[in-house]
Amino acid sequence: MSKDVEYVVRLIANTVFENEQYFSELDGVVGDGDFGYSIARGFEKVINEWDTIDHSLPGNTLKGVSMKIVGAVGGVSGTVWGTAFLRAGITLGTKTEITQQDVIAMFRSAIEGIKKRGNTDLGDKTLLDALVPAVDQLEKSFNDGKDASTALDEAAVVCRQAAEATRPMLAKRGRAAYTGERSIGTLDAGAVAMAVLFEAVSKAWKE
Amino acid sequence: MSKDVEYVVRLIANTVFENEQYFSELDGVVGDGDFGYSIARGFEKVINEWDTIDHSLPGNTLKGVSMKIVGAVGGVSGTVWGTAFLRAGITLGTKTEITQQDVIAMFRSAIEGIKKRGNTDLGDKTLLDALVPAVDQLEKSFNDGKDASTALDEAAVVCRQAAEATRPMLAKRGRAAYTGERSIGTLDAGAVAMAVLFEAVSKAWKE
Amino acid sequence: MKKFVNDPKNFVPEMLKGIALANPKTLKYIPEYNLIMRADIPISNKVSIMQGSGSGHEPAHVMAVGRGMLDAACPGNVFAAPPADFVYQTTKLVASPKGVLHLLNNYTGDTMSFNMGREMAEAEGIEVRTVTINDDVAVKDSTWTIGRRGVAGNFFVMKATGAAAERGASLEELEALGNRVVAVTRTMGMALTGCTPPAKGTPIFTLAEDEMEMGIGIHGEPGRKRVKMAPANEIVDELLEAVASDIPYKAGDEVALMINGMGGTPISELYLLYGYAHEQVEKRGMKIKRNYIGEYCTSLEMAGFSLTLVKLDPELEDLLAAPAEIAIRVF
Amino acid sequence: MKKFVNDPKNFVPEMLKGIALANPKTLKYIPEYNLIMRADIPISNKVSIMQGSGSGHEPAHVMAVGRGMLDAACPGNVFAAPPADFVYQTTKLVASPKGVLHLLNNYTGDTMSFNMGREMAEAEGIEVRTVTINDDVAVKDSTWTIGRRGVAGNFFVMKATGAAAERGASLEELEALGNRVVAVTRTMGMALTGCTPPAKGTPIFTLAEDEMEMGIGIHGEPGRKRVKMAPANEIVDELLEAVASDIPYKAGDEVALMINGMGGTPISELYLLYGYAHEQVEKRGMKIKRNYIGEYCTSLEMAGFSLTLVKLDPELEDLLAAPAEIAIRVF
Ligand SMILES: Nc1ncnc2c1ncn2[C@@H]1O[C@H](COP(=O)(O)OP(=O)(O)O)[C@@H](O)[C@H]1O
Ligand SMILES: Nc1ncnc2c1ncn2[C@@H]1O[C@H](COP(=O)(O)OP(=O)(O)O)[C@@H](O)[C@H]1O
Ligand SMILES: [Mg+2]
Ligand SMILES: [Mg+2]
Ligand SMILES: [Mg+2]
Ligand SMILES: [Mg+2]
Repeated sequence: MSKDVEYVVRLIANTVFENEQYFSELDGVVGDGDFGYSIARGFEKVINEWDTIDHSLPGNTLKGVSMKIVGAVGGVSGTVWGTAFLRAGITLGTKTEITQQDVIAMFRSAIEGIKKRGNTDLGDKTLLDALVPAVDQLEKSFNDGKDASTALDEAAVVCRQAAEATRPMLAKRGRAAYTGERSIGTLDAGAVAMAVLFEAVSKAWKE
Repeated sequence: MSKDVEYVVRLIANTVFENEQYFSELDGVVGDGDFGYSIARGFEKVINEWDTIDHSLPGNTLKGVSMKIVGAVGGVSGTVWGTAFLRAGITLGTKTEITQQDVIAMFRSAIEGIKKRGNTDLGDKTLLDALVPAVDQLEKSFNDGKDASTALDEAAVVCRQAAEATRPMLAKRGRAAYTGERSIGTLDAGAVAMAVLFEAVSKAWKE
Repeated sequence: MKKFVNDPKNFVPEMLKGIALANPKTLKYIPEYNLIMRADIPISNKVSIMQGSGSGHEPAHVMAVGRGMLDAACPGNVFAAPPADFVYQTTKLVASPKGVLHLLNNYTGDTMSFNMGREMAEAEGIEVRTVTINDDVAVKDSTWTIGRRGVAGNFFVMKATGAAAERGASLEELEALGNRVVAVTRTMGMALTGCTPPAKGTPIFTLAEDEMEMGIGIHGEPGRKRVKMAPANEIVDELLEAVASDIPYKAGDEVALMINGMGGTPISELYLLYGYAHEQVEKRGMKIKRNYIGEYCTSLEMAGFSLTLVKLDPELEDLLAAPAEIAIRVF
Repeated sequence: MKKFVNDPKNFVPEMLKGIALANPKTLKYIPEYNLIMRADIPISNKVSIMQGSGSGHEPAHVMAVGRGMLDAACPGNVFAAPPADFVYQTTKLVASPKGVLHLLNNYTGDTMSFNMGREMAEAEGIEVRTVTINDDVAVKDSTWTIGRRGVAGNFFVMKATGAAAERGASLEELEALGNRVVAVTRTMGMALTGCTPPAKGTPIFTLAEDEMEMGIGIHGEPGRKRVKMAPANEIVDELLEAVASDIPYKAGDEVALMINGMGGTPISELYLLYGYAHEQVEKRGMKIKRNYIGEYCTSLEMAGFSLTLVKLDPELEDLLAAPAEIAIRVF
C-alpha cells in the first residue's frame, strides 16, 4: 500500500516539475510569480531525500513528505501543502490499507488544516476553490459506486471547471490579494495546480 | 567694432543652442554624449550674463566670454573653447578695428592655445582637424583678395569637408579616444560643430 | 534576464556565502537552514531578535545581522517566505534564556511560516514573541485582507529593538517597543520599472516608458494606480501626502525621514528626492531629527523609491542613533 | 527616460541640495560653484584634499566629503568635468597653510580643468599637488592616449590620504601616499546595460538582451569587447584575471577586494559576486584583509560591476580602517 502512496506522491512531484514555469507564470499575473518555483523546490526535496523518510507505514510516508515540504518551501505554499500532507498522514494513522472512505477522510482533514493554517475558506480565490468541489465530486462518485478510475476522471473534470471558475473571483488571500479588483479576471494559480494534478492522477490511473 | 564681435558671439551662441541635441548625439556615438549640452551651457552663461562683461574693447569682450565659458563648462570643451576665446582676446589686445589680418592672427593664436591646453595636434580627430583647414582656406581666400562673404563661404565649405574627413580617423583625444578602433567611421563632434558654426557665420554674413 | 547569477536556484545561498566570507569574524552562515546569524549568540542575558522574509529585499534582512541589530535572519527564496522549518530551526539556534523576538513583515506567507515555526519552537519550551510590521499606507486596511504590508519601515523596528536588546530590555519590553515603533512609522513606495526574480527569468510586471506605479509593494504587487510619469517633486508630494496624512503626523512633531531606493535607482536621484522631501516635511512644521537616504529594503533591481516618516521621541531617537555592526558598511 | 528628475539642467544642484540638507551640521553646499565642502575647513594644520569629476558616479565624490576623507568635492555636470573656474574657486575656499591636494581621475577633461584651475590657484600663491588616479586595466596604456582611466579605485586614494591628512601628514607626504596607493590599485569593470544622463534623455549605449560589455568605463565608454552573457562566476574569473595579472599581484600578498556596483545592480548580486571572487582571490594565494561590497563609483543606473584589488601594507591597511564621517552611512 505504501507503494500506492509512493506512486501518487511521485506522480504529483513529476507533474509539479513539468508545470513549474506554467504555475509561476499564473502566479505572476496578479501574484508574485513564485508559486511554481516554490512548490517545485518542495517536491524536489521530497524526491531527493526520499530515502531519508520513514516509509514503515503509508501514514508515515505522508508525514515525512510534509516535513520535507515544510523544510524547503516557505509561506503559503509550504505551510498549506505541508499542513495538507501532515493532516492526511495523521488521518491515515497506522492503517496499511487505504479504502475509498480513507481517501475522502484524508482529503477532508487536509482541507480543514488548510482552512485553519491559511485563515481562509471557500470563495477567497485559493486552491480550496478547486480542491473542495473536486473532493465533493470524488465522494459523490464513490458513493455512486463508480470505480476509482471513473471517479477520478469525474473529479478532475469538476476540478478543472472549478479552477476556471476562480476567474471572476476577487483574491482575498496570498499576495494576489493586494491587487484588489485587478485580480478579477485572472485564474488562481493554486486552483489551476489542483486541476492539473487531478488530471494527471486520473490519466495515470487509466494506464 | 565691439558690435561686430557681439554679433558673431551671439550668432555662435544661437547656433550652439539650436544644435545642442545634435552635437550631443554626435558625441554619444563614441564619446560620452555631453558635448552639445556642455557647450550650450557655456554660451548660455555668456548670453545671460552678457551685461556683466567688460565691453570697453572688443578684446575685453572676448576675454570676458572666455571667463564665462570657463566658469560654466568643464573639461575639454570648457578649457578648449575658453582658451580659444582668451587667446583671441589677448591677440586683439587694445585694437578697436579688426582687419582681415587680425582675424587670421586671432584664429592662429586660438589654435596654438588649443594645441597646448589639449596636448594635441592635427590628426588626433578633434575640432582642430576642421578648424585648421578652414582657417588655412580663410587666409588663402583673403590673400586671393576675396571679399569677406566669399572668403567665409569658401572656408565653410572646406571646414565641412574637413569635418567629414574626420570619419576615417582614429580618436586620440577626449573620451572618444577610449573607443580605439571603434572611433573609426564616426564623425568627430567638435569638428562637425566647427563646420556648423562656419556655415552659420558665412550664411549670416550674406544677409 | 540580465543578472549576475550562476544557477538561479542557488541565487540566495551564493549571496549568503558572500555575506559570510565578507564577515568571517562576526557572522555565521548555516547553509542547511539558509540562515545568517551572529557568531557570538545566543548571549544568555540578551533577548535574541530574528527576522525572516523573502529574499530580494537586501540589505533587509540578511545584511542587517550584527551587534545592535538582528541576531539572525532566515530568508526564503526571492520574494518567498522562509520555510516554517527554517523559522523553527533559526529560533532554536538563537534561543536565549531571555527569549526570542520574531520580527515579521505583514504578509500572508511570512505570517504562516512564522506562526508554524513559532508553534514548533514553543512546543519545545522556547519563549517567543512576535512584532508584525505593517507600515505601508498604500494598501488600505480591509476586513478580508491580512492588512497593510510591511516595507522599508522595518528598518526602524530592527534598529530600535536591536539597540534596546543590547541594553538588556526584556522580551515583553522589546515586544512593546517594536509595536510602538510600528505605530509611529508609515511608508509609501512607487516604481518606475519592474524587476525580475532570478528563478522566474522574466519581469514580474512591466511599465510603459511613460508610466509609473504609485503605491507599489516590494514584491511588485500592484499599488494604488498606474499613472503617467511626473516630475520628481510631484511624486514626492503625492507620497508625502499619503504618508503624512495617515497617522496623521502634525506640525511640531520630531521625525525621521527615509528615502529608500528600490534597488535600481541611483543614489544621486535619491538625494535629489530627499532634498525636496526635506523641505516639504519641514514646511509641514515637522522637525527632521534623523534622515536615511539609500537602500534599506529593496525589490531586486526595481527602479523606484519609498518615503518613510517615523515620529520620534527622545528614547526612540537615542535607540536609532546607537551604534550597530552590520554587514552593510561603507569602509 | 525613467528618472527622478525635475529640470534635467538642475539635476546636479538639486542632488547637492539634498546632500546639504541631510548633513546640516557637517557639510556646506556652495551653489555658486556647485561644490560640497566640510563646514569646518580650512583647518590651519591640516592639508585640504579635494576631488572633482563629472557627476553621475555617486557616492563618488560629493558623498565622500567629511572628516577623514575629502574636504571638498567640485563636481561637474553628469559625466562632464567641473569647470576650471570651479576647480580654482574650490581650491581657494579650502586652501590651508599646509596646502591643497588635488585628487584627479585620469581623463582628458578632468585633467584639463584641474590643470587650468591649479594654474589659476598657484598664481595666487596657493600650494597645490595633484595625484592622478588611473586604476582601470581595461584600457591598455598607449603612446597617444592620456592613459588608463580612474575608476572605483579612487575610493582607496580618498580614504588613505584623507586619514593621513587627519593625522597631520604634509602635502608632499600625501602626494607620495596617493601615488603609492595608485601604484598598488587595479580595477576592471563590465556592464549589462547602458545608462541615461538626465540632460541627454536617451541611453548612451545599449546592449542586446544577451550581450554584455567587458572593460566598460564609468561614462559608458566602450570597453575591451562585447560578448554574450555568461554566468556570474565566469565574469568574475575574467575580471579577476585581468586585474590580478596586471601589477601582478602574487601569492602571499595581503589585499583589499572591492566589488563595486555600477548603480543598477542590486546588492544581493554584488554579494553573490563577492563570494566567488573571495574564493578565487584566496585560491591565488592572496590573503583578503579588507573587503568592500556596495556602490563606491557608479555610472548612474547602469547595471554592472567592477572588481578592484589593492595590495596592502600595514600602514595602508590602518589608514583604510580609520574612521571617517561622510554623507553615506547606514544609520
Ligand atoms: N491563505 C491562504 N490559504 C490557502 N491557500 C492560499 C492562501 N493564500 C494563497 N493561497 C493559495 O496559494 C497560491 C499562491 O501560492 P504562493 O505563490 O506560494 O504564495 P504567495 O501568495 O505567498 O506568493 C494561490 O494561488 C492560492 O491558491
Ligand atoms: N585634447 C583635446 N584638445 C582639443 N580638443 C579636443 C580634445 N579632446 C577632444 N577634443 C574635442 O572636443 C570634443 C569633445 O568635447 P566634450 O564632449 O566636451 O569632451 P569630452 O571628450 O571630455 O567629453 C571632441 O569631439 C573633439 O573635437
Ligand atoms: Mg506567489
Ligand atoms: Mg563628450
Ligand atoms: Mg510568494
Ligand atoms: Mg543601486
